[in-house]
Amino acid sequence: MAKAASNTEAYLRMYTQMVRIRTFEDNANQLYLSAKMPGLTHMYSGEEAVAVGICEALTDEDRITSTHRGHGHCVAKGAEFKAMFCELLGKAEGYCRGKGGSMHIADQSHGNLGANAIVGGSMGIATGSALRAKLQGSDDVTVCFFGDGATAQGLMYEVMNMAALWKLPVIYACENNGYSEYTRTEEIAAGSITARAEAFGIEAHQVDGQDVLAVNDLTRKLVARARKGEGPFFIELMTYRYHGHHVGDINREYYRSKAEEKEWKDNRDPIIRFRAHLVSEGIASEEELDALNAEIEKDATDAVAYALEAAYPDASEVNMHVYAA
Amino acid sequence: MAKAASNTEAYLRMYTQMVRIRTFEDNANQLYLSAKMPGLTHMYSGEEAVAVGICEALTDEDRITSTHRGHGHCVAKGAEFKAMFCELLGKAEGYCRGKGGSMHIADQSHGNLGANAIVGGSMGIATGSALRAKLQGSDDVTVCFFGDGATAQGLMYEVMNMAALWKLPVIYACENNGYSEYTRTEEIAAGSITARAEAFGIEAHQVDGQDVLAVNDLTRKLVARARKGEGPFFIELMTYRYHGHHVGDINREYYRSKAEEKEWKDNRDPIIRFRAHLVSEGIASEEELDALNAEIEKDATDAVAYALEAAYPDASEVNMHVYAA
Amino acid sequence: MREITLSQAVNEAIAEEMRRDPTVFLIGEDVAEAGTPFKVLSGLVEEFGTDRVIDTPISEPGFMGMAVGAAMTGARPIVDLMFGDFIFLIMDQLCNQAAKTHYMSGGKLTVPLVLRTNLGATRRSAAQHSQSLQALVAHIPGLKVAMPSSAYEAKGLMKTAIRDNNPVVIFEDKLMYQDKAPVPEEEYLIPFGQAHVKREGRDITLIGTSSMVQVAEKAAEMLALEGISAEVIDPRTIVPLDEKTLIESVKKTSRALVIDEGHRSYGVTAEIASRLNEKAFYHLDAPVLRMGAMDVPVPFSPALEDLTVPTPEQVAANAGRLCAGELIHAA
Amino acid sequence: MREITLSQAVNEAIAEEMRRDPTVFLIGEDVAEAGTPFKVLSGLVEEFGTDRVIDTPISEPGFMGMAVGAAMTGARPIVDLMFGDFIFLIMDQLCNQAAKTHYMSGGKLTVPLVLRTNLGATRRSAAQHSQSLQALVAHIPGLKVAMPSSAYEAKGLMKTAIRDNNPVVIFEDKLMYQDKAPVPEEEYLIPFGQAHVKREGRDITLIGTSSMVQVAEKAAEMLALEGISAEVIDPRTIVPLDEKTLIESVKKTSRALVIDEGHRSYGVTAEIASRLNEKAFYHLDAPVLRMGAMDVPVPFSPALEDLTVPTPEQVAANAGRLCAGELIHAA
Ligand SMILES: Cc1ncc(C[n+]2csc(CCOP(=O)(O)OP(=O)(O)O)c2C)c(N)n1
Ligand SMILES: Cc1ncc(C[n+]2csc(CCOP(=O)(O)OP(=O)(O)O)c2C)c(N)n1
Ligand SMILES: [Mg+2]
Ligand SMILES: [Mg+2]
Repeated sequence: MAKAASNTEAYLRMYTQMVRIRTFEDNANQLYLSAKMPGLTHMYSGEEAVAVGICEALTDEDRITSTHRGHGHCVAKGAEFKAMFCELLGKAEGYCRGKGGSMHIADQSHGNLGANAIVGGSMGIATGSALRAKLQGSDDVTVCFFGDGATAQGLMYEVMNMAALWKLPVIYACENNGYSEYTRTEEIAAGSITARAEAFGIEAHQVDGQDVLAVNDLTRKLVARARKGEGPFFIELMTYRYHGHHVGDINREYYRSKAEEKEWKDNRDPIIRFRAHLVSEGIASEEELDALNAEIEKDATDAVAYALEAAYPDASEVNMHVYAA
Repeated sequence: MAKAASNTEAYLRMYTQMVRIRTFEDNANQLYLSAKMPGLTHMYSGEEAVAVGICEALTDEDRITSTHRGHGHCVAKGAEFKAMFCELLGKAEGYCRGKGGSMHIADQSHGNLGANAIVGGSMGIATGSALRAKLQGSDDVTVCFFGDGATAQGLMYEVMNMAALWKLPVIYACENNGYSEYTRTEEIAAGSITARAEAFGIEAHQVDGQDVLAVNDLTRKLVARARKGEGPFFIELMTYRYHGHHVGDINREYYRSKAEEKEWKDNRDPIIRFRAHLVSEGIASEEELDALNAEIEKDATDAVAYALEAAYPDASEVNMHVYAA
Repeated sequence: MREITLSQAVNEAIAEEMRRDPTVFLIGEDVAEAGTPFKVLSGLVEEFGTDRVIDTPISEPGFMGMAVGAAMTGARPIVDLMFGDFIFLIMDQLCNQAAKTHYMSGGKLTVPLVLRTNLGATRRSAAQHSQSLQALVAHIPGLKVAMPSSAYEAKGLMKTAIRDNNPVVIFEDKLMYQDKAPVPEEEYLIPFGQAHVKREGRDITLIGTSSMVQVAEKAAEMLALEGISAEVIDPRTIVPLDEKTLIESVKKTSRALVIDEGHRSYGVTAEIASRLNEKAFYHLDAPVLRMGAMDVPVPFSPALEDLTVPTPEQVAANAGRLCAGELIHAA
Repeated sequence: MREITLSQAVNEAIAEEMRRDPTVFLIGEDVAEAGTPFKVLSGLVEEFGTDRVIDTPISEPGFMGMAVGAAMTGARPIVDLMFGDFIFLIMDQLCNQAAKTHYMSGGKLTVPLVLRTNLGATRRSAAQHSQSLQALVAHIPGLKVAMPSSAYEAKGLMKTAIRDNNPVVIFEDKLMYQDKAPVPEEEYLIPFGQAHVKREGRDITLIGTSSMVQVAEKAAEMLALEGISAEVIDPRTIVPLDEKTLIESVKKTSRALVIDEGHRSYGVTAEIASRLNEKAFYHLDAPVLRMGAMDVPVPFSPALEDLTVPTPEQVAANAGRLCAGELIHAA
């Protein structure tokens, strides 16, 4: 069971998805730097193994809730570049017709219930999706992504309590990237994050968030158990964001050193590590992977070009969708 | 140190205060039953050792925050019957000029920052009082009273986190009386309540809330340590409310049995237990204690009579105190 | 026609809709065996079981958020919020999440949920259990807001709310739970955005919401004795608001008094009065007056609390002065 | 006179008051070293230390509640709420606790605190980071609400707020942080409840709040070119509201247009318009019109977002039509 994904196809898909996220973010950042992006956006680069390791353990029926740093989750759950870039640029062909933007991107077709600009704001939504699954006897699982900073929101403890009491099929995935905005996690989180979940009787795990296989193995096991009614579960994924808090956070040495960033990028990069594994295990050659990368790069370039040319929503859409029919 | 209160005077004061609470509540209930009380009120009877054991470890400089079930805290922190009954009857001589009533009674002169009708609503206030103490270099301690039901409010985890991070002189006192309204604690609290505090790095204790000496001993130790900057602390006090959730909750066998109530009243009553201890230790005779009880009873009867005759606030007060000058 | 209480009406509406649609469920504190402190939901857990009548811990933001997630994924939750005052606790989930999801997703996600809660003072419950906070939610696009004024409206609006594909907030008057009114045995729904002319009149239009409809009706009776013919209108939903009916009435009577139990300033009456002023200005013989709860936290003392809410006497007095052409400013 | 930005003005006001009164402290997310994401508080931690400029976890209800407790026991906290939209998270602590404590305690406890936050759309921040929620807090008795329209007001109102013995909510326009205005070197305070006539005029009164004051001023310039003389008034605080100045102006001009960046329905403009209608009715030549943000969640797309907020052109057009005697209904 735990080995179900250890085959060439699954591994290559995980590699592909990680590279797709990195490539998406590089292009999004470029759009910002060239002043083509409305507003600000939060880069997921560095954290790819978390979203991919988890989402590859899910089906389209399974739901996720995402965060302000949500492009990675969106790609990992199956979204296409074109509709994503259109959304980031506020175009009508975006996943949300340009109305949501980066911080609210949702992709219902793949079970992504949406990014959220309220830190912790989706914890209730994810738990409620799991409650619905239980009530309706459906065996889908919901994963709630959130950051270390979001553990300071009281809502999390309220919904963990109910999830535990009612054995809901939800997995709380805490992406601990060491910072919330410009503050180190130690300064904002007392005690132990996993112990907090355990205190509610929730089985909690800590895992290396830069190791896509470790993340995926653990998640597949927990998802299978959650489907059988053994949930909820909690995972703390130790990871790192390469960029600033958002694309505009350039001079950040006052809160974290260049040396620290270099250490993570050089020695713990999830893509470099997994690529080395694929090559050393003979699953793919350097050339094959380069070709894959190039294909993804082209896909992104095309999508960006398409999105830049795409139309904005018509003015008449401004007061459409306030209420559902 | 832990023995500082183990003298006749302190013991008799604790006994007196417990009897005063019980007597206050009996009279308040009587006012309700005779239709002289506006609205509903929540009886503290059965939980006296909690409020008294804790408040006897505090000075007037120390602050408490109280709950909807707040008469016990109010009496224990030093309030007078007259102004309390006046408040419960909405009279101008009440602690809050009749504007607060039972659920908002406050007694600033003794450091009672007030009852609160929002379950968990005072957790921030208590923690903020402790923050103020720390910032101003004052050595007072704040005790936050709340019920087992209130542990479901996310606010608690938010403020415990900050209290732990900043080592604030606050003691969280969870009065676990087995029920929140008409629901048993097991049905609404997953895992362990003390473990939740511990997960934030907060030292937590569970204590028999029907044993006033145990409560007082523990609290005195923790208060002394909190004054030295070793806080925060968490105490779970196992206790029981004798009445319904509020005075109107009469037929309650659908959620708890008469046998269970009888068991607590007959075998675990904090006043009966402590009285037996006082007599067996030779601290007071039955006669002396009876005399004390009678005095308290008279005090209450007088206060009720006074309050019933007292004047309502003048109509002109209705829009006074909306804003402070 | 049989008469039932407002409490029974709500109970019936929910039971009928739960029978009709298996995706409807109830969630809140002490909703199951206890049937809420007001006993409005008594009996439902016996029929529908604890899977569909769910007792929660005291975690209002938590279960409100969960309702949003359940609604987004195919269920129709009815959230029971024990006191309207607790709406402050769930504003983020209600206003940042539920209200905006359909729009932010470009119309792809829907959040069909009902938040039922209450309003109303003079119950000696003091400042944190007596507020009438409808103005706050009415200000947030994406929410609909219903304010039933009797058992009849309570049933019909609740059924419509449950079938609506948007988040709907229903405020019941907690003082009215035991009040009876004729309610048909047959099924009926009351469409949103359709005001009800409770009483026809010529001289002045009294527009009341929820608890204030009764107050307006009593005032109209008093005014009739003085020879003043008052029209009484209940908007029934304040979002959407049936402007048309209100405006037509005011064009006919030339005078209006709007009454709502929320605080007067920055409250519901301001919006209604403003729309009447904007759209019936040239028909008005006098300024549109507003009455609401005093701008004070609700005091506990009975001697003070009763002063804070408009009474039929005060409404009649103000209406009388308006009709007499006195330029008055209702306090 | 020297010119400084609104951001610097707020910073100066807080620094001056922190020097003057050791019980004043700042609390919020990333207020210390980062000086907030908008950099408004830069430098304060260097002067006052981390004891008085306190970085919190992302726990808005928590630190808001703590500010209430600190205020009740002798401190004067300034709470920094990063985006006005997060006010939904702290409504309970703000409205059920801070606002009511003085009243509920019969005047014995006071809660002197300042909540500084912001408003304003068109920053491409989408529906949860763009709201202007002043109407909600203005409805709650016990709170005061200030809405500075320039660096000058931002400084003077902030200093008054810090010295006030009540909870005060200040909404800064986040689009205006870099806008400069003349600000005296000498100390000054701006009293609450005192509107400012920014521009005198005869034909129509334009009442704008915060961001909409500039919009009204620009509209007034456009109107001047058409020969219409517009008076522009900034109420500066909406609670307390300087009715007198507004009413006097309207009695003079006979026409008014009220503009606020909150959603139009059940918003701030409804209250102001209602009071003008009530108290200046017989002086009005036309209905008081209102303009606000559209009643839609703020869309992300620039193509849509810019449509949601009133512009000087729209204000001028509506004012022009009002003056021309056209019966219009501003959307
Ligand atoms: C309720 C709320 N408070 C504050 C913010 C501002 N904010 C946006 S992201 C962020 C930090 C979040 O940190 P974390 O949860 O660790 O996620 P990360 O950005 O590290 O992925 C903050 C404070 C917000 N969006 N919502
Ligand atoms: C926020 C909020 N939710 C619900 C209520 C209604 N309510 C009042 S007391 C109570 C139960 C509280 O239980 P607990 O904290 O255990 O205190 P106890 O009554 O047992 O002393 C509830 C649900 C409330 N007052 N405030
Ligand atoms: Mg983080
Ligand atoms: Mg309890």
